[in-house]
Amino acid sequence: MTKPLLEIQGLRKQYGAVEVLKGVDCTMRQGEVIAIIGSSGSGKTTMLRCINMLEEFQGGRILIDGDAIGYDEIAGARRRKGEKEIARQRALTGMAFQQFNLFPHMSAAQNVMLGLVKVKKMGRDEARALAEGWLDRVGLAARADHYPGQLSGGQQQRVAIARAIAMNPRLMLFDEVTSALDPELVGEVLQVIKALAAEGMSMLLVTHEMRFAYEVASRVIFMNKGVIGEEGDPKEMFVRPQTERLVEFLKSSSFQ
Amino acid sequence: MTKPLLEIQGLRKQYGAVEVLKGVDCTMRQGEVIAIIGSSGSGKTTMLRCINMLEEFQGGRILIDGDAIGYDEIAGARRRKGEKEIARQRALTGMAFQQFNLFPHMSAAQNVMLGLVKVKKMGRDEARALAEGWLDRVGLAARADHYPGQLSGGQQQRVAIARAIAMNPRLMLFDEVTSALDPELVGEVLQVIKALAAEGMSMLLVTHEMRFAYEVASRVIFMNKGVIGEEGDPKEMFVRPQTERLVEFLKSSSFQ
Amino acid sequence: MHDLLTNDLLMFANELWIARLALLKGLGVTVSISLLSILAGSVAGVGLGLGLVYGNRLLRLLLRGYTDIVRGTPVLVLVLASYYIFSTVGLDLGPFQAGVLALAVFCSSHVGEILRGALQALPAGQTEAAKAIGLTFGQTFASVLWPQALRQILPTWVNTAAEMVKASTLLSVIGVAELLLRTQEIISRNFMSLEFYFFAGFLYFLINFGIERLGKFVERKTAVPS
Amino acid sequence: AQDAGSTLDKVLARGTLVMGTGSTNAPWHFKSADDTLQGFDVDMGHIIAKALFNDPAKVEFVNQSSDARIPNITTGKVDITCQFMTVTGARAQQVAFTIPYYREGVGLMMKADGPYKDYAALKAAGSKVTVAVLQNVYAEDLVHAALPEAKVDQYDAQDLIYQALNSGRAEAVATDQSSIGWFMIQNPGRYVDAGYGWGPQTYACAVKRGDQDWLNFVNTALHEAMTGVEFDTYAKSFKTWFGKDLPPPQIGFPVEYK
Amino acid sequence: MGYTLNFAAVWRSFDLLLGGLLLSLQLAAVALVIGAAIGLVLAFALVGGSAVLRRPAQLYVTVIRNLPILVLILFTYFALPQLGVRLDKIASFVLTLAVYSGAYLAEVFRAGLLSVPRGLKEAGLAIGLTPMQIRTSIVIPLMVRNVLPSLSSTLISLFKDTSLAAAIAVPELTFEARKINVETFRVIEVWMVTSALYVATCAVLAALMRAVERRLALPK
Ligand SMILES: Nc1ncnc2c1ncn2[C@@H]1O[C@H](COP(=O)(O)OP(=O)(O)OP(=O)(O)O)[C@@H](O)[C@H]1O
Ligand SMILES: Nc1ncnc2c1ncn2[C@@H]1O[C@H](COP(=O)(O)OP(=O)(O)OP(=O)(O)O)[C@@H](O)[C@H]1O
Ligand SMILES: [Mg+2]
Ligand SMILES: [Mg+2]
Repeated sequence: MTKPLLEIQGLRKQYGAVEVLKGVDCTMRQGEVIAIIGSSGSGKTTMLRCINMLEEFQGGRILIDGDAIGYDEIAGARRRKGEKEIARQRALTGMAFQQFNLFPHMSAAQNVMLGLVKVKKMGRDEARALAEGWLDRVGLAARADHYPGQLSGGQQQRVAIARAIAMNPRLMLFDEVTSALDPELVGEVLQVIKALAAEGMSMLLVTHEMRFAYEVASRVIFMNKGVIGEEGDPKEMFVRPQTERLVEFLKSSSFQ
Repeated sequence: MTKPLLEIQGLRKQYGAVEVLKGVDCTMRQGEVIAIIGSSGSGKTTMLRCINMLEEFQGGRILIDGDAIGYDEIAGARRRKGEKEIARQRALTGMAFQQFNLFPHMSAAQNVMLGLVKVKKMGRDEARALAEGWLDRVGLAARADHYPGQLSGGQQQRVAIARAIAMNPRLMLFDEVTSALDPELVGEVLQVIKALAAEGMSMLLVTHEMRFAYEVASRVIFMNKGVIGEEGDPKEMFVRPQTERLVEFLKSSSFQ
Repeated sequence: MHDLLTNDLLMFANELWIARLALLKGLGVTVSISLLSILAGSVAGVGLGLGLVYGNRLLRLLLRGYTDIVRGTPVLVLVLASYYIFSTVGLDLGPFQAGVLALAVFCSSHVGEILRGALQALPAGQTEAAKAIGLTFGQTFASVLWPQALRQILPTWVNTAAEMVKASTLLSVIGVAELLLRTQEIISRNFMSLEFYFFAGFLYFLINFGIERLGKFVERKTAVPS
Repeated sequence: AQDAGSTLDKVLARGTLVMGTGSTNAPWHFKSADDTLQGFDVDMGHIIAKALFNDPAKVEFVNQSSDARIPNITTGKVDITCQFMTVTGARAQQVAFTIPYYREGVGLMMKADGPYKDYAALKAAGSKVTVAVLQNVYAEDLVHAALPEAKVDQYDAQDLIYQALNSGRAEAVATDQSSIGWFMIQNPGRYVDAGYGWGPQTYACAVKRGDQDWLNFVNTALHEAMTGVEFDTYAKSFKTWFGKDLPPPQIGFPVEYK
Repeated sequence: MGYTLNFAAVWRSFDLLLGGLLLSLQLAAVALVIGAAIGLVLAFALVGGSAVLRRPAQLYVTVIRNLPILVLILFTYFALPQLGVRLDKIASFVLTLAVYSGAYLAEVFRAGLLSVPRGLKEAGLAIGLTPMQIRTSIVIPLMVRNVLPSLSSTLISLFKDTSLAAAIAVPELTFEARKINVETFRVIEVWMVTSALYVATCAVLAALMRAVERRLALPK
């Protein structure tokens, strides 16, 4: 077996006194597409944000390609890595947010180029060409010079995905990327994600769209109160859930 | 036949050069519940706002209990009534808005009391008792002293309804009162409206919830491009729409 | 060296003691100028703000011109203008009255702008909801718009108040015996400029710091729970 | 002048004289430790009040900055201004000057322990010397008349030019000899006069133009203070503020017509 | 009441006033650029998490904003030399106005920083930008757009504060006006012309700021 792409070992995270992740273990291979489902507040977003070091975490380890994210362990003591090193590690993963978070003062192309120029130190022309290529891939070639304020929610989200993918991450993280969208715009975004999955991009996606998870994921993780409640093949899990919590959750969701 | 509660005759309204209402005629009896449906921009909100004189209108008449709203006609010339008189007439109708529009610096009870004290010149104690009664009716007895910022969207909307109803209006106007609410909060507000309908309150309600219109309305008006496209019994209309526009509209709506 | 320092301090303490009544009177005048001009300026400013938002075109244009001219003029110039220009038309204001008038005019233009901003920032839905339950415009303003605008303008209004205290120093130019002029009078007797200027600065700081604290307190008191 | 009446009649009817002066320049007009206005200008006010009402106390002082001296007369805020006002032709076109009551000259003052001991040393130092003066259009020329190469820094208050000297920003101050004299009396031993005076100028009170009655009255009052019945009052004041005894006016043929 | 306006004396010295205005503008430009840098650093300290930076920044803002600027001017000019720092008139006024405006601009910028959504900073982190890169590429450009309206009025009142440089004989507009007053005593006329110059300059400044605002407005 090859080295796993992502390894999470005993991940613990608390906000003040409240423990939100209570020891999460998970291993992911290159090319896998994992959907994370679970009720509100179960810790899905938090888990993604820890992988990207947008949140500090208090216990456990996260490894990407065997490389420990965020913290060094020296003689049993944890020390946060330097800002520069953390920035480099963040670029290993790409992240798409529920709220798009496009930079409103930059055109679509500039949004995509920013990381290429500042982090990858690419020349502006090269970066521009790459950005246009990616915008084309998400169906927005004609909108490269539009500003976020001039784009619909679905278009904005596709630019955000292009911005993340253009950095050539080892792993893409999607956090409910369609839930701020009007229903008629959801489809175009899911289409883009499906195409990426088909090309073998490794992805971790938090979603409330059960049908989408069912179709696109190679594995599903059900988060429940800060731990992984159940995981497995979607074809299996959605049809024959093993735990009572998952039965309940699937009942309340729109899948059935 | 008794005198109608509301009579609209040839109502015309334009914004600048754009005609938004192009001659609306409608008669409503005491105790009726009329649902207004129609696609976006068809003039539903505008019609409600004219009835409440939140908008000036350029042609036609609106009568409540035979009393002309907003304008006097003297020898063929229209003259806007005085502010005092218009304020009095506005109090004949109650209005609930999409965006609640609670006064953020007043508690729930104070929101309800304001009109009672200032318009109805009620004593504070009497007004407070009445307000608490109405808050109780919408299920918020325990929240009388909460401020809008401390209430959920559904709770705020129920306070807003209580505030309008407490004025004892002849007619209630509801403008998409649930469309700014999270799905799980919609039910509690519709519940309140249903109860009011059951008690015989006359109501005009603009809604996108077709199932709700179907269940609660005694009559449905389908607005189309500034005129009434079709009207009738919901049991009839939804099942056997007469015009092509309505067929199309119902197809795109979630009802079917 | 050390002795020299204590000696200087003793001399300053002595002069301060001699000057205590004059300073106290100056402080009193500064406080009364500030209070009067803030009060009058705020009342006028509220009217101005109302006119800027709800007035008809002509009134809005006039008030806009007034506001922009007043805000573009250094206060010193307003003070001098108020003192002299009225006497050329035969209205003889004393320096105190003329000074307070100038500061009040200055204050009104600021309060007017602040209030205009706050009123325009209120959602239109607030006015509509008030109209819908049958309130007249006056009632809507008094019960719905004003209380909300007031909370919003409070921090900026406190800043303006502190500005007025600082601007009151300019009345010394037309001979109002406020704190700065009193200080200068003392300095012209004992020539201890640094010491007395800084003492005056300290007093001004205390007044303004007090105003700032008071503002924070009122802000907390009137905060709406959320 | 019959219709409006002379200021003289108005003042007499009012029962007090309203005089404009400052409050921050010793020894001309400044506050005593017990906060009463005093100084040579102030005494001129008392002298005129005595002439008007036989009561030197019947004068009300209006505090005004130097800028305000002429406007306060032309706009009628004061009956008269006595505030070390230098007589010039330009000013005389706007207000009417009374007869003079003092002749001023400019002097130079330095720190006693400073690098320069007298006028000759200052002049020899050339452009190494910075001189602090009161703000004035003529200030630069005035200093250069005595010290042609010196640098000139202007300030808008008397205390500031002393401050400049003390803090080492200037090596000398150039200002009225009366002010230097007063300052040196107040701070014995710390400063020296360079021993050079120049730039004569005349101080007079000013009233509104076109009111001859009033001007005549004030002139008479001042004249009699300097040469006649009120001489003792004037001389006492002179001694207090300038430290010099005045010789009494010569008796006999009036000195004015010699 | 009998006072006739006569502007002849003012027009004779008009170029003096214009020279003063020019110096006022130069003083304001230099001081406000430095002040903006101070304000920016303070603003980041004020919104940042670390109390070690926040406390001193708060102290700075509170003390400076509550002192009359005249006192600060006198302090830099007269007291600093006694402590061994000797600046000439113009430099010490520019320094004072920079320090003073730093406190005001810090507050303006702080509000602007708070209005930049956190999600945008996180999006920057997520593509691997360092915190400093996020500040320069994302936070500051957005903050500047947010603060432009209030920045405009702050800059105008700071510009008017250059009139206080007259106290230490910096020959800016007010100083020149007072100089002409001493010469001609045409006080009313001089102040009328001077205030017209100030009002016009402020109007031009405001118009410039509005142009910048339009220029930087985001396409919708
Ligand atoms: N900044 C924070 N401070 C304190 N608690 C927080 C914070 N962010 C999240 N939490 C809490 O952590 C828990 C997990 O939150 P998280 O956002 O990971 O849930 P989620 O599974 O993504 O839910 P959802 O489906 O609603 O997005 C919740 O109880 C939430 O209230
Ligand atoms: N203040 C206004 N100025 C100009 N046009 C307006 C204004 N308000 C509404 N309109 C226009 O009037 C038309 C009718 O608007 P109205 O809000 O009544 O539609 P509606 O049927 O309520 O639609 P929706 O379902 O979207 O609420 C629309 O074309 C709208 O763009
Ligand atoms: Mg989440
Ligand atoms: Mg509508």
